Amino acid sequence: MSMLEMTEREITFSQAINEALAEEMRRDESVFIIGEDVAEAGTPFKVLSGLVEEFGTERVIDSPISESGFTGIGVGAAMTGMRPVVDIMFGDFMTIIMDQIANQAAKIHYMSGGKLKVPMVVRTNLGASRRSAAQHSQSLHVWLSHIPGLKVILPSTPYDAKGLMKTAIRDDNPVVFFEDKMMFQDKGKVPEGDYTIPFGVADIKKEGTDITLIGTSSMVQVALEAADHLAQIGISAEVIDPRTILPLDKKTLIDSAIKTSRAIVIDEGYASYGVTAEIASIIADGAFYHLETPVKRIGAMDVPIPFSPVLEDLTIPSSKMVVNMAKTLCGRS
Amino acid sequence: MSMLEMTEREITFSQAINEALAEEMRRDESVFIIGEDVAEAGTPFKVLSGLVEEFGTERVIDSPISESGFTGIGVGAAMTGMRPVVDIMFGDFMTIIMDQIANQAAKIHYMSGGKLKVPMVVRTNLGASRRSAAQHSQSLHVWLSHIPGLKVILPSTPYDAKGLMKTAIRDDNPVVFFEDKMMFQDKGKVPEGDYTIPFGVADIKKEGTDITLIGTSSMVQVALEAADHLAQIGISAEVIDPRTILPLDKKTLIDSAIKTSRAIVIDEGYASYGVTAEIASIIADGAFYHLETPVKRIGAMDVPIPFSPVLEDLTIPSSKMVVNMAKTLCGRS
Amino acid sequence: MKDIDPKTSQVNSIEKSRTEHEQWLHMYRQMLKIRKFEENVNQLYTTAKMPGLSHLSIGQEAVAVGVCESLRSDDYITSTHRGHGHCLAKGAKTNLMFAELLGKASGYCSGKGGSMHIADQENGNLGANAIVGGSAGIATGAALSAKMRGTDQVAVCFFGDGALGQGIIYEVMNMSSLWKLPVIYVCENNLYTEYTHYTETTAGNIIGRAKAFHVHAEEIDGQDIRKVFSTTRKLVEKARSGDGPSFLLCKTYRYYGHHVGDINRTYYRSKEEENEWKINRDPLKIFANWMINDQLIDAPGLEQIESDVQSEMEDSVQFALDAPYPDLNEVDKHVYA
Amino acid sequence: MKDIDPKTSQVNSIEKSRTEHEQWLHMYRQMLKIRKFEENVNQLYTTAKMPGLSHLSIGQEAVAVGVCESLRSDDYITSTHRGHGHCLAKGAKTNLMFAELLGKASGYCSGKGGSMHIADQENGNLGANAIVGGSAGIATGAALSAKMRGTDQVAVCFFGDGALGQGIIYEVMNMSSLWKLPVIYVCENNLYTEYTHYTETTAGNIIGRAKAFHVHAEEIDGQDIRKVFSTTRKLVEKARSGDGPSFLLCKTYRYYGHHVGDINRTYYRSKEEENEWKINRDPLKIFANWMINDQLIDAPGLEQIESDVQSEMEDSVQFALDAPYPDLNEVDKHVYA
Ligand SMILES: Cc1ncc(C[n+]2csc(CCOP(=O)(O)OP(=O)(O)O)c2C)c(N)n1
Ligand SMILES: Cc1ncc(C[n+]2csc(CCOP(=O)(O)OP(=O)(O)O)c2C)c(N)n1
Ligand SMILES: [Mg+2]
Ligand SMILES: [Mg+2]
Repeated sequence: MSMLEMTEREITFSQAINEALAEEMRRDESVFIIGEDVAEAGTPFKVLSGLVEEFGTERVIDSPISESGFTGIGVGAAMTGMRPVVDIMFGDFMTIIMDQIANQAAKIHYMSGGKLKVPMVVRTNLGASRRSAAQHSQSLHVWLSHIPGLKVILPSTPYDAKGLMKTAIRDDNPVVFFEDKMMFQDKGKVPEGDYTIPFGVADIKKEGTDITLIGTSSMVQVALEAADHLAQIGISAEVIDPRTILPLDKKTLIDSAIKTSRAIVIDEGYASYGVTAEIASIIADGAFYHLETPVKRIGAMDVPIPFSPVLEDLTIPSSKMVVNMAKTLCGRS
Repeated sequence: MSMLEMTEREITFSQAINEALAEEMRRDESVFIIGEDVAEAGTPFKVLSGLVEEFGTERVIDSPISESGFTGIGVGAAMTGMRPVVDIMFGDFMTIIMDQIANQAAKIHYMSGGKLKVPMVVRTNLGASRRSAAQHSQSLHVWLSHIPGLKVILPSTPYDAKGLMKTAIRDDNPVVFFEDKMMFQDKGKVPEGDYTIPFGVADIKKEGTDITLIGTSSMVQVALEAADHLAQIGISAEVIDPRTILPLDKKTLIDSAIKTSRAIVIDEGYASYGVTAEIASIIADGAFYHLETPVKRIGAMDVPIPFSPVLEDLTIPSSKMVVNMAKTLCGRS
Repeated sequence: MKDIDPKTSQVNSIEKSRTEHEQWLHMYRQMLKIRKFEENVNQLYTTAKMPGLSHLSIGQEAVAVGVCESLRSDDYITSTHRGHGHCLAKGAKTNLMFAELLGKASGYCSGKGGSMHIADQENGNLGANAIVGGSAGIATGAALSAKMRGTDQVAVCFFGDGALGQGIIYEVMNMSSLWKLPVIYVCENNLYTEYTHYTETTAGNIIGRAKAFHVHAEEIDGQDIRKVFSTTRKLVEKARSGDGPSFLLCKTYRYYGHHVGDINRTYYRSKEEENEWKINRDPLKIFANWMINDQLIDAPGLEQIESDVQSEMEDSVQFALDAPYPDLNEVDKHVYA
Repeated sequence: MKDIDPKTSQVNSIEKSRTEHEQWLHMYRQMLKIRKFEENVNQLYTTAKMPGLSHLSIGQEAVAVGVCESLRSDDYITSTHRGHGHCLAKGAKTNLMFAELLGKASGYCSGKGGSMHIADQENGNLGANAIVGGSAGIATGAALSAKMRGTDQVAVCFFGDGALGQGIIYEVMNMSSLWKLPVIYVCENNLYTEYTHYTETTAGNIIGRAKAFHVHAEEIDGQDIRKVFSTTRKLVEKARSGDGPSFLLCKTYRYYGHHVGDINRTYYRSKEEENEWKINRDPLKIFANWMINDQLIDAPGLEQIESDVQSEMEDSVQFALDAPYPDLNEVDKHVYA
């Protein structure tokens, strides 16, 4: 994190991603972007604005609405010398590209005995609360995390977003990069120029001693808010962001739980069979002899995400839920 | 299980499925089958042999190789008065139908505020060890289990297969039914005629006191074999088969772990972010104050499944692995 | 509608009958309702009274109404993210539609679906869909179901030019052709897929794609309701009589942005182009002019319809604004049937 | 091959030159190698020496060889579950292929891929694929890559008639047409998709499907290697010169079952049909007869090739049988690059 101190510049999450892509595209001719409305429109969230002006329509390619087809094209291009960044407009459309990503991209290196490789990034998003209803609000990252051969990245700050995106593009494997739709306007300090963040290294966003809060993506913010509240009542929470869930930095998570003896895992995917299950069971195993209380999980409610705001809000993990659960675990309720 | 005592007839797992389908198709005109080579060929595993002869090509429909398309057709037919059984030749092709199953079938009832429903069964398979390599050997059932609105069924015996299939067909929701490819020739007692098995009710396949072994699908057999070995060295293992993992009978699992104070979860999906994570974390939480040792998980090795027999065998959970782990947990290694 | 002899598939032969006269007026009213409905939706959005976004079909009214008026109420449709017009044209009530768009309990889906998932089972609307091409299988399956159940229902699948990019469209056209299913694929080519002109994403010949699967295909002016209506009636007849699927390509235009928030559009299309369609190819104007020329209605008659529709919309909006949100315990109901 | 003037796209014009003569002989040898290779695969299966199943392409040799001989070794192909022929024709060695099929460490993929995933990067074979239609995107992406990198490489996507059911084929044809990518879609219509005749699963007109996307399309007799070779050369030329994709439909037949275990086939096709193809439309016979008639070779010459190939196969099989299995610690290598 020493870079952080070197800069005072604040930019948005969205700008951080844009900058990472621009710098990588300048550095390496083989990097290109393909997806729907990525060029002049710069995607619906405008994250890619300006890239087509610099790199042209040859390297920022507007595709038809053919996610399966152009993800496959990404795989083939990656196998033959290019480094595609495949843009999938909503994470909910993972459903459409699962074959190309899980049966093709993830397995080609292994199936070929190491001869072929697929250096490709799939850039997509997750997160609810935009009143976009059941097919545009899901966080399906656990599906990808289940597939050996893939890497799955969940940045939670502009700084991490830039560094992790650069690492993703330079990685020789298929990487799925999930950005939270609600974080695009979040601001943070981001150095100009080049830096990378290694995969598989969790970041302790806040140190603490009484309980470990593990959050992913925008749930890091939820965990930090909860930690603030908890601090006010004398509970010292440690907040950890795994940053990448495949590979997962198990050691940092377990060590923290051993230190604090309590843990809550918060992720915006559905609770059942979700990311929280893996992380909780790793901690429950690795810190078994040090835990005072069971490891608890908070995920999205197991319902198709409802449109109505009053209902949708109930389905998303909140800092209040985290605070209440932490208080219970710490015997304060 | 009283039915079991009423019959001496033994049939194969494959025949049990066939019989369930035939009986349901006789009972209810709205039940039909659609899939690749389901009619005259009776599928590559011959599970559906004879059905087209009885029910005709109008109700046992050979489709083009268009899994996404004909799963969608199943959804539409289910919404409008039919009860399709959609046959997906290999569970690995879940990749291709995820949108129709997870974004459409699973959500339609909820999104319509309960007005529309999708009474559809997706019949498919899981399991490795057929030397079929990375794209024909996966056990991807956890993906479906993560999606609210679906039900996910994993029968482990011919008896369960027949009863659960009948329940699946009569259920008003989309149900994904996974059969292990290696179990089709397994024999067991199966009553003639009608019976159903409720979803969400685990079956204690063997009682025991020292350790709980939870197995799914063909891993139940692995667990039972391990239990036999363990019995020989004086360790009494309880073997539980959840039979359906969505809904999941949490209480039976937790109660058993409370009783035995130790648990191992065995499932043939990939270990990471797999079914074992959910079940282990539920037990680690629910039985927290009763566990002597951490809950352990055994899944497929996190690698694309290799073709070479010497390698493939290493990736699949075996009774030997279970025995060794159980001995360690029971302080006997 | 039911009064019209179903064997008469040409508009000309039924023109000027009393029933027909009423039907034309009804169709005009329906088109106007769509327009006014969506103007109100836009208003609700800009005044921050509607949650989320929504996609307006203003400019495309003739397709929705021309197609749905060719159907019986027990025929099926599947719709898209741009689905208010289809829903309304298939018989839905505007008050319950507004309620759904505002996430209210009395909405068509109890507020759980919203604009992109509005469904109206009673009138055969199997639902809008937020996955481009996502309903192609559903419509085809409804047609298979109708055939298996031995009814003579027909299913219509609405989709945009963008959905031509989704492979599932071709998969299901192949099957509906093989099995002669009563389904009509209605492609509304409004020239854009979000912010990209369809010619940049669509190679070759659109109706040729359907024809290659031996799906009967026609291309028409989607701004002329008479053309849409007469062509669809013919295709519906064909489907109903067991003669298999068809593909209807309607050239049309959306006047507003891709969604209500898409205000600055000049980077992907010109004001001139927008004005050309609004001024010279407006489906309501074209229809009204024809009716006036043919003396089916006069100017005061049109004004009367306009004011009727206007007040229906005001009432409907008010109904929706006043309606309560769902009970919070609704949140985990209806996950399973 | 390299000696032949690439601008000469018609076989006739190059017939009878010395180089060409050698090439025909080479092509015959390649076809025979495929046949003998697969006869041995079948033998290895029936004697329980090969793990799993495998799909034989015997009967389809002219397509694999005719297409691959039109390519440079740095051109790409993607292949299918029935891919031994493509692999061999693109330049792979039979001993390393057998080793892969037996799961041995010296196989092309260190035994990790097996028959359905065999790949040979050095010769541009990006791999067989066990997902029907699964490589359509990969081939198209390789073509995009060639174009972006400014090479004049071409990519060929082999697939069966069954893959016409997969929507991704249409998605990528649309894109390759829009972007004029150097890719050739070679559809081997061997009349069956597993156990179902293609007419039961394929509506309309196959090459019409490609043409609708403005992809140049031709249909030929896949049993006549001269036809396959001359047509492919023309299409490769077209692709290489920047003139975009094509679709080549080859009518052919597999003599054996869908896979080696598919012995009783009469419920889906007749012995008469099989014999008709084997006797009257065998690609090796047709080729040999033509060469003999045109005095490119005589009977002893053919026998010589046969015995050469035979002994190569024996050596190769023996090599594979003798080869060691992978080290057990290979199992979790190569998950990540
Ligand atoms: C599978 C999928 N991909 C992308 C999107 C995002 N998206 C929503 S509408 C749209 C454009 C659709 O264009 P078209 O089909 O022409 O319909 P129109 O909006 O013009 O009515 C896109 C890309 C989506 N909803 N689903
Ligand atoms: C997506 C997918 N669906 C089904 C299968 C099972 N399967 C393997 S080969 C095959 C038939 C393929 O037919 P075709 O494409 O004509 O090739 P052929 O076997 O005739 O060479 C099927 C259905 C598969 N491998 N992938
Ligand atoms: Mg459009
Ligand atoms: Mg075939």
